[in-house]
Amino acid sequence: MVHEWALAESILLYIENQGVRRARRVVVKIGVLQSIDREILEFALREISRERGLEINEFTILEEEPLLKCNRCGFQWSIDPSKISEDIREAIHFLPESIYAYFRCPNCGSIDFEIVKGRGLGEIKVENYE
Amino acid sequence: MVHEWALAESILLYIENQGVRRARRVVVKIGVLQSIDREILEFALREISRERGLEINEFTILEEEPLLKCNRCGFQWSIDPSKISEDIREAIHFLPESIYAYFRCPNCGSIDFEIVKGRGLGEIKVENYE
Amino acid sequence: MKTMSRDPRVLKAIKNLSEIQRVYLVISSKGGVGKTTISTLLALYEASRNRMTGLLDLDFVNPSTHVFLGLKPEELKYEEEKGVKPYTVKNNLFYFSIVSYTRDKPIALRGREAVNALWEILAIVNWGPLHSLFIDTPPGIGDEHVELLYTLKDKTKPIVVSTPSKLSLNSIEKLIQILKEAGFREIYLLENMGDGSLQNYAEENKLVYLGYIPKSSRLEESIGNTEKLLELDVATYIYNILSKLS
Amino acid sequence: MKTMSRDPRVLKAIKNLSEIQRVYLVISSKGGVGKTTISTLLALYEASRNRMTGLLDLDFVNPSTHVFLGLKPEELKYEEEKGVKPYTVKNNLFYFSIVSYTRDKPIALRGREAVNALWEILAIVNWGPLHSLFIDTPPGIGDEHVELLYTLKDKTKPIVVSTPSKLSLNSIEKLIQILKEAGFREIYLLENMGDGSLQNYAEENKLVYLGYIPKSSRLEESIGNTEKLLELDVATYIYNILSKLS
Ligand SMILES: Nc1ncnc2c1ncn2[C@@H]1O[C@H](COP(=O)(O)OP(=O)(O)O)[C@@H](O)[C@H]1O
Ligand SMILES: Nc1ncnc2c1ncn2[C@@H]1O[C@H](COP(=O)(O)OP(=O)(O)O)[C@@H](O)[C@H]1O
Ligand SMILES: [Mg+2]
Ligand SMILES: [Mg+2]
Ligand SMILES: [Mg+2]
Ligand SMILES: [Mg+2]
Ligand code: NI
Ligand code: NI
Ligand SMILES: [Zn+2]
Ligand SMILES: [Zn+2]
Repeated sequence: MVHEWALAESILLYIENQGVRRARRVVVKIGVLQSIDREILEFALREISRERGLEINEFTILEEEPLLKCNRCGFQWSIDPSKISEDIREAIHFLPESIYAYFRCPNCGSIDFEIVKGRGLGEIKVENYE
Repeated sequence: MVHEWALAESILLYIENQGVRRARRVVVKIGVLQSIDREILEFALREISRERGLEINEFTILEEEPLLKCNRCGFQWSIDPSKISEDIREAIHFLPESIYAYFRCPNCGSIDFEIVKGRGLGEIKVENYE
Repeated sequence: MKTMSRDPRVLKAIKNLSEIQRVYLVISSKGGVGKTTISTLLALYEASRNRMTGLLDLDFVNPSTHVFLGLKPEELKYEEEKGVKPYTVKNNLFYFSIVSYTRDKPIALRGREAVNALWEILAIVNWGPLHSLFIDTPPGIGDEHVELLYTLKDKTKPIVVSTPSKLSLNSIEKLIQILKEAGFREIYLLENMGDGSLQNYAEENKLVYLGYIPKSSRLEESIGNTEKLLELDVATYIYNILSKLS
Repeated sequence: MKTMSRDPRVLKAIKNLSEIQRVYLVISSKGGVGKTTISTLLALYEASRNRMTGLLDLDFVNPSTHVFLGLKPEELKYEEEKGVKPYTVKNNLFYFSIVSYTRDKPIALRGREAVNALWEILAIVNWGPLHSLFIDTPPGIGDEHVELLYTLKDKTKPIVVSTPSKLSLNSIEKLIQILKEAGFREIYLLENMGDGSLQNYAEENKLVYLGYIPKSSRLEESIGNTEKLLELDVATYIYNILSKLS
């Protein structure tokens, strides 16, 4: 499961695109649904930063619990990826929208629900040097 | 332009569906984009209330200015329906999504913008008797 | 004080549709299988049997039933009467399409906007007491379909259109599963541009087989002319299907 | 402190696509005109000319290029290497479809979710330095199209597919206007199931006419078998189109 590199590169391209080349800290929110390996992600962030000549002192990776909401009955729930079969977990790891193939609203059975938060790559904050 | 009746009936069916048969006041937010005739709407609300045996002392219709936002360049703007040609105003009156046929982002020309607010029938508040 | 959030127009939409005896959703996840052709022809032929019939075009990005009926966007006008009344195409045939408002100019709707348009239309159009309403839908299974299927489950019957081709079958198999999951018990299958070869498929999948319409050699030249459309080479197949529907 | 909001994956997607010499968006607002057939055949034939070629299926609700290629969802596996590598179908032909993850189970995606899936895929799939990538797209002009057209305007060339039928022309006219407005200067037109009758139409509308592919009597039976697909009766038409593309 090493596509953490692709996400790390997305993050850094994005930061660079905003004109940032040095920062005290970069805080990245990652949804738990995607079962991102935080260590690999952090390693990739460091490696790619070095390659691209970015100076970032610290990366902080915050995890966000998944929150799903049914558009039909309003029911809200979460999914714990560590409790689902490996096949499906891996599909969701690469493509969180795969949940629509495997899950239904636990309350009313509908396919019409949405991922409110905790999907994957979320907010990115850059704390610059003062 | 008397489809205000259809919207009035929507509002009242909705209120009834929530179990309300009597109320001190019903406050309805209406987006200006749809050029709803407030007098006709209020008249229709009273008439249909009577027909359906609903007791509502007062209707308050609040207008909401249209706010559009470009998904491409982020530009935000408003449309004043009183300043557009009658044909197009009428199309938007019946179907606010008609704007996608006639308008573009004034900043970047894109078709990819959204109606953030002020589209048409909005929030409905029921103030019950204490 | 009470603040509410579900869309009020939905209830009005359901009330409007409740006046209609039969509402058919002509649907297929695959594009180009004939949804528009079928919904227009079924409406046209049903009206010719002296039944009050409606045709509603909900394919906003690609509305084309008006092309079939030979109607120019600018000639489509709806009378207003506590909402709008559909356009009378001919005796017994009532019609609504957004091209009257958009003038058939290009629009690209995000799903959220399409859903908004959907409820506005279903809330404001007063069909009156029709015998049948045929609803043409866009291809795919997107925002509009999900809204329609879940909200109008008890008010509509789905007519799934498919050709006998592998790609079409692979596609509608998934749609049918979604329909079953959503709670539709009676799902019609209409085989278009076929020869009856989907009858078995229908039975195996517990669908009500409506019959088939062969490829018509006169269809293309008849588009835009309702007289010609009513005298198609495949007319008997269409009447046959209508008799199974009623 | 800086907080940002645009999607970071877009930049990575653009970087990935920048390694590819030509990226073609096979597109049509009308369903069933042959987008899937054309994108698969162009990719297959281009690869057979010894060019590194990619095929990407972005029709999430109705993915069907794998059916054409005869691939079962469960046999599609992507190697991981700082992202995922596309599946090697055969010499020079690289492939990605979400069916490997969804197992081709039914899904109904809201527009917002489809866009999310789109950027995830474009960001994580490392195509490497291909000569051409053909992208199959869903019918209509919805969330996915708007995203792709505006964001990848400088990276992709649209191949609009149309049959000569009135309904198809009425539909793509609007798509073409949207493409022009979005800033595409070179728009290809490919006539499918035709006989060359759209050449004039292309010239009048300032489109680059790529030629036509006649109706093939052997296509249906060849679906799922790449050897047979490479020996279609319409092969010379396909090669002809490829030579105009390069
Ligand atoms: N039974 C038929 N015989 C001949 N042509 C048909 C038949 N059904 C549909 N067509 C043609 O096939 C094409 C696609 O049909 P259409 O109704 O637009 O499909 P959809 O609405 O599902 O996209 C059109 O050109 C139409 O005229
Ligand atoms: N040139 C052709 N000759 C014969 N059949 C074709 C040809 N092009 C497409 N088809 C058939 O037409 C149908 C629709 O094609 P498809 O590629 O699925 O269209 P789309 O992706 O635009 O919906 C399929 O059954 C396909 O096999
Ligand atoms: Mg259609
Ligand atoms: Mg969609
Ligand atoms: Mg396709
Ligand atoms: Mg859509
Ligand atoms: Ni991984
Ligand atoms: Ni009015
Ligand atoms: Zn639910
Ligand atoms: Zn803009």
